[in-house]
Amino acid sequence: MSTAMAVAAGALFAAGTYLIMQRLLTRIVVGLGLIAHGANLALLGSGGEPGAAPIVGGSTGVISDPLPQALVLTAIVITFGVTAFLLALAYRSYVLTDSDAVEDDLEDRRIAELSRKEAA
Amino acid sequence: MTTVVSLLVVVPLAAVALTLLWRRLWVRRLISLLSSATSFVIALIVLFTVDAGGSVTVAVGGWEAPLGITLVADRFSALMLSVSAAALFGVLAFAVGQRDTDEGFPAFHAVYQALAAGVALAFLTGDLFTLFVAFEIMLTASYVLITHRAGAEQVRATMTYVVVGLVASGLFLLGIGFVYAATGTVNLAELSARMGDIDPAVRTALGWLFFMVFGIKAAIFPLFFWLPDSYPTAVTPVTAIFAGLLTKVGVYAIVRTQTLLFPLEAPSTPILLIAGLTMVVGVLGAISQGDIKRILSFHIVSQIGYMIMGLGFFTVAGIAAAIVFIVHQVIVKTVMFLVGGLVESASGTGRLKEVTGVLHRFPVIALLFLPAALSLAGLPPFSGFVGKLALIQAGFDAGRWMVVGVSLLASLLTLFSMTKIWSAAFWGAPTPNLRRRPSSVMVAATAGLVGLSLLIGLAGQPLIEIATRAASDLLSDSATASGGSA
Amino acid sequence: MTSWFVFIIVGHGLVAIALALMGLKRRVAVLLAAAPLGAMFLWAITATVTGNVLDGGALVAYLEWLPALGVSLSLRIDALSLIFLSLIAGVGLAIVAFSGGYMKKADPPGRFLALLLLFAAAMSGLVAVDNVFGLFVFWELTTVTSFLLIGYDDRKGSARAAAFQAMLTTGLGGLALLAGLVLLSHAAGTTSVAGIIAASPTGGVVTAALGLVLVGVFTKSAQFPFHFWLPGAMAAPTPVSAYLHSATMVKAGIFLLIRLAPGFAGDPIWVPLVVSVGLVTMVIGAWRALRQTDLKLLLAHGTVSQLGLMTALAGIGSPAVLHAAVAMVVAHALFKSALFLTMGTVDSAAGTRDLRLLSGLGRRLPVAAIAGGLAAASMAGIAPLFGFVAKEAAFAALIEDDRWTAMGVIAVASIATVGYALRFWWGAFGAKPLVLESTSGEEGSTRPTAGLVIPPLVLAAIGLVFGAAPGGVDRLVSAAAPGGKLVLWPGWNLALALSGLVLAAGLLVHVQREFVSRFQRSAARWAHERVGMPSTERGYESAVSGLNRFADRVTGIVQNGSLPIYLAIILSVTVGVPAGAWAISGGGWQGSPWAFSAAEAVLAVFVAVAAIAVTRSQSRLAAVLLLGAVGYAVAGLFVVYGAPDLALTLLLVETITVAIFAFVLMRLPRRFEVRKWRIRGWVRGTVALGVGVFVAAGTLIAAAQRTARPVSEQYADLAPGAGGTNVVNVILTDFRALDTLGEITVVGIAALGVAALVAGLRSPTGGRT
Amino acid sequence: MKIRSSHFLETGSRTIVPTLLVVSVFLLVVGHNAPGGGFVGGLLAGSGLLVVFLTGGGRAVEDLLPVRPATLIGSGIALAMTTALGGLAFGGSLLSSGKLDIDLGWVGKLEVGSALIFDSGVYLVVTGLVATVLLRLGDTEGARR
Repeated sequence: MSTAMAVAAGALFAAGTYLIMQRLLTRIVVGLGLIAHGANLALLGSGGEPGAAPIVGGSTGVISDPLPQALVLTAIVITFGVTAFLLALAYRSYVLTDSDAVEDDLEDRRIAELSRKEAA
Repeated sequence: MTTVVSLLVVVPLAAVALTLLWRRLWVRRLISLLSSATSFVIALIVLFTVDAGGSVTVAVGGWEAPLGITLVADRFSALMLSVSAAALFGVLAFAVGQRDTDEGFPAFHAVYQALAAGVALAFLTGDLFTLFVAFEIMLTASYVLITHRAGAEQVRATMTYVVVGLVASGLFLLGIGFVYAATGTVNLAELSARMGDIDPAVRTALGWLFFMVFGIKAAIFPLFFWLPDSYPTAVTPVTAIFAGLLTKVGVYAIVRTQTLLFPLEAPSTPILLIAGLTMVVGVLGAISQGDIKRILSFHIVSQIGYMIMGLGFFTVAGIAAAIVFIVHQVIVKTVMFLVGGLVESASGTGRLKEVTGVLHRFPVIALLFLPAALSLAGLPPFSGFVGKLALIQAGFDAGRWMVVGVSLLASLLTLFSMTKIWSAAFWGAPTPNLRRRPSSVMVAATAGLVGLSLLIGLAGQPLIEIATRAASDLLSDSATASGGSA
Repeated sequence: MTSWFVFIIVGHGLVAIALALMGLKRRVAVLLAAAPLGAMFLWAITATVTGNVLDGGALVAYLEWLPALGVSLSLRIDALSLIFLSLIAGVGLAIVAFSGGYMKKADPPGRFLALLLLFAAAMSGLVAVDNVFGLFVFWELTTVTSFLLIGYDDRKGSARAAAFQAMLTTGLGGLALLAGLVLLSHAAGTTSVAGIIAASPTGGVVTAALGLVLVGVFTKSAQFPFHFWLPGAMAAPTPVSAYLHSATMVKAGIFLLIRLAPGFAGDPIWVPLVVSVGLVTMVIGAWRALRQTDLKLLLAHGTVSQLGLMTALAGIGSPAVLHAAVAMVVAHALFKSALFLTMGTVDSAAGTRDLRLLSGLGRRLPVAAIAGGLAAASMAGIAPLFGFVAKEAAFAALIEDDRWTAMGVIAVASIATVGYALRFWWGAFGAKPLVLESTSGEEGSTRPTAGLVIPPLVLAAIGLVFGAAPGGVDRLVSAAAPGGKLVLWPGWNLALALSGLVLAAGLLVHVQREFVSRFQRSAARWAHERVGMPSTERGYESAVSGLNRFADRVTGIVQNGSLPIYLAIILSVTVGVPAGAWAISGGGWQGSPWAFSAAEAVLAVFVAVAAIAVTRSQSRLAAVLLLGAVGYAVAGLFVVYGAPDLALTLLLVETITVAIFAFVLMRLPRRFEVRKWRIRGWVRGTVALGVGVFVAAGTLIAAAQRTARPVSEQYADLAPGAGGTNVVNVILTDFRALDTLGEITVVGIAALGVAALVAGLRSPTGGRT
Repeated sequence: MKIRSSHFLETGSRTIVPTLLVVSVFLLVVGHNAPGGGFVGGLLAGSGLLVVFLTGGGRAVEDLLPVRPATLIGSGIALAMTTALGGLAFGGSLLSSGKLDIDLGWVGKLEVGSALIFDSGVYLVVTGLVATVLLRLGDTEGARR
């Protein structure tokens, strides 16, 4: 794993987590997309030093570790499906509430208010 | 036997495909019910075979580990498979009885069977990455189920659920990356052997990372907030199966990875601390709520603490107790939500202030609620008592009195909360909103699961024995792991 | 013999089920319910007569349940068990007979009688079982049945509240008991009750265990400071009060005390705690009983007081005193159930049980008056009733043991007992000049049915028989607790003198009731105003409301409902804990290469910069396009890492994702709404930075650990054999095809989800989709 | 939604779409030996659908698809399952691979590994996802199912 790769993965995670810690679902989806990229880079990098494409007889020299590649491929496609789902969710939210914001849980707010009143 | 074990994953997946290809609702129902019933029977066969003859390993595709993926049916996984199959079947029957669950949702059965497949795969897999895939199947199915017919409020709630779920998945993937980077394998058995070679500090950190990642799914303190906000919004069968199964899959993953990959020598104070806080904060949350499903959702959290406590002792007795407790919870939690659903479907509301006198109008619902509620509170002779007693004894054996005391306190508060529901909703003059008689299929499905819980309570000995054997398997696996040979 | 016992217990359950499910006629239901109780009564008599129980033996049977946890239902029925069994079955018969006449016509008796029978079964099990956990099981079953019975008139809020209170209080005790029993059995190395007593272990753990067990005992037997639930439980129908809350269930605690006393009375905590609690309870109960105007509450406080007496006696624990305690249990069960039932007769005849409104009922209800009179006399300790015999035995034993303090307190409290016994009879039946004679009850019935008057009369009469000829009972009592002798005429001695004194003083208390009640009122005022004496009832209430408030507080803070905060906590914990664990365990750091190639470095920097740029973008479209750019750059890194399949896949995925995004964005406002964050920016920034550092450092540290060769090295050699040369593809379709199968399931399900989410929505532009 | 017929796009799509579909199948078939496979193939086919959608709207996509997207997904999973079950049925273990040689006369011999069948399943499911998304999210006015 090279430092460059690690920093890229870290930056993706940092930006992703920064984006998801707020209310707009479209932004959250973008953030989750960044996190997924970050995880994929970390996983790919876990294979060690890069080499040639792992195709037998394709090229000479050391090939890259093919296992992380297969895992990443699986992860990419899963992320793709789930992202599509999330976008549909954002769309539904927008149609129903005119916003794609994730509001606070009403019941939780009620209890928090209650306890604040009791404390006062 | 390997074929039979494989069927546990194959049957529900085949049902996914078939229910999508057939358009008639009754055919879909039939396929779905058949699939779940078959899974239950197979799971029992596997359980008995494995308990008698030791674990069965399937090299999928004929590729031996660590090259290929293995499915491992040992006592722990077989037990979990059996009990979850029972819950899945019961809830499916309830859903079919409720009619409106699948009538307005063409893909319900496909998604439900996918959930079943994901759960089965999670229990069976001997491969860390396949565990990730299994979680994804299970979670994606759960995302779809929970958003079904979501109104504005539910969409909000589901967003919390989905986003937290995806964050957990991202972190899980990251953890797999770390593990592969450090060891060069994702096969659990191979990992167990290689874990001994890496720096203990890194190993500890990885252990905690996985504990927390699965802890999000298992809803431990302080990672559980998403659960009570999202579960209650779904339709009853969906909430019930989530409550019964999903968090327990998280606990399963915690127990499996902690024993196999990150074994401890002594009881873990941090884990017990988490357990205690989970129990107490969860049950306090339940006390503050006024809606049956929300109350029950907080109890899910609280009860997870008991399971984590059993793990935290890190003794055969402790882990065996945790396993017994998980089995009990899968059934009882499912039942509680189904009963809550019966109240809701009879009255149109689950708010304690808006419904009273269920006992007089629909005594059968009361009769189903009572044993389940008492079981949840750990009262004898119900299944919860067996689990609780096993945990308490294990705790005293391990010399961890403090957390045992906390667990007793939490179970008193659970009793408080259950009594509150009973005296508010079941007693009193019946409210006029108690109009709709629940269908007999719904009642029968609930009753079947209640019966299972009673059975665990009254004939718990075999369960405890299997759980004890399972626990000593888990700990001896970890012993070989620390010894460095697979 | 014991197998018959088991059959009868099971019979209780079966009959209960039948009663609950079949809508039987009142008479049939009563007869059916009486059957198992009668059988149990006969069994108890037979077992006493035929076995060696009277010689201190026991009937033993081994019944397994959960041997792995040391839980069994093994039976060990000795004389003490038989005494309790006879009481449970015998009083139970009277109660069932009474219930038939007492319960309102509109109320089908099935459910009520079923609950009574379940209770009787649980209680019988409790006294017969010889396993601490078995004992606990039955103990809790009595709690649950008691809860359901107290709340039987559940349409009344007061009944619900009282049931709740009783459940919570005894539930608390039950858990303490469980913990105590686990500790005791650990200390003794056995879960058999008899075995534990025989081993009678000592030490700090045992003392703690006993403390816990005693909490259970005190809650169950309504001892100070848990005594408040018992008067509350009077919300239950009268037969329940008579049966559970005076004759049997509340004595479960006393039973356990008498059981344990021979083994543990020597423990440092035992005598001081049990005796003082018992005496305090006795005094408080007596004091309150004297103040009541409701006959039922009078009896309830009287019960509290008497339970205190029995507790104190069991606490002293010497053989003679224990012997007296057992006799007291029998006497109390007989007279108190008779009193309750009499009170029930009065209540149903007059429509009230307020002694200020009752007058002259003695003439209208002569049989009830006789029954009540006998029972009250027994309670007051008047010869030749059994209450006198038992009390004499207690006085004599206390004097013999030099327990003068206890003796004094008991004597004073007994004066009050005499006072409230008289008050009860006078209140229920006496003619009061200033009160209109109670002529007719609510239903206008002039004469109560035989079912209402016979049962209390029988119970009271048995008290008379036992008192007149205590020899027979004494054989059983002495077998249960050898150490004394029950006699009607003890001869002239100090105990007798004391009894006489107590009676006289009690009579005075009754005659001077106006003065006493004035004194009590002013004392209460003084206690309330000057001392601010806390009341335990209020303690319970403030505990419950405090708990509710505390729960709201904690939940309000923890469960704040905000997704951003949840995520911030989840991320910090998930990342922070492992990082902290690594640091504490002294993890080290090794260097790693900056980059393997220039292309890699450039692309990595581009990815990082673009990622950060995404967070700054103010419009949705810009954010999405930047995300796409990041995706393409990542695909570039894939190429650098020798992963053409991945790169190809990612390129296509990114393209299609951007398109989908575009579809959705078309319908959303172009720019992000400005919303108030619940989290301050710097907190988000810090968490994000922390996560980023964790990921970057973690990947490097983990990679530095690698010593073993990856398992994947063989794939390249095996792939051609598996039919392909593209190793990644062979892995996906062959070596790890299961992952792929799972993955397409995910994709398929996600697609179904998209369809379900959009289906049935009215789109913002108007058309229905 | 649909981008109103830009002449360029429409004529372009008439040539591009068939090409994309052919290439996607090609990638699927060669995937075992060269970069490609079910995922890439499916995604490429999906891109083809995307182009169709952009030029012809949801209706055009529906006309192009022989079956509902759900059926596409169902049959994809079913196809992948057959290899899984095939392995079980022929005495091997779950998902064990096999080979089938088909003599196509003058065309030559086609070696159909079970892996190809499996990958075709993947192809169908991925295409199904893209189709669903296009029909549901992309075209809320035109989609009928």
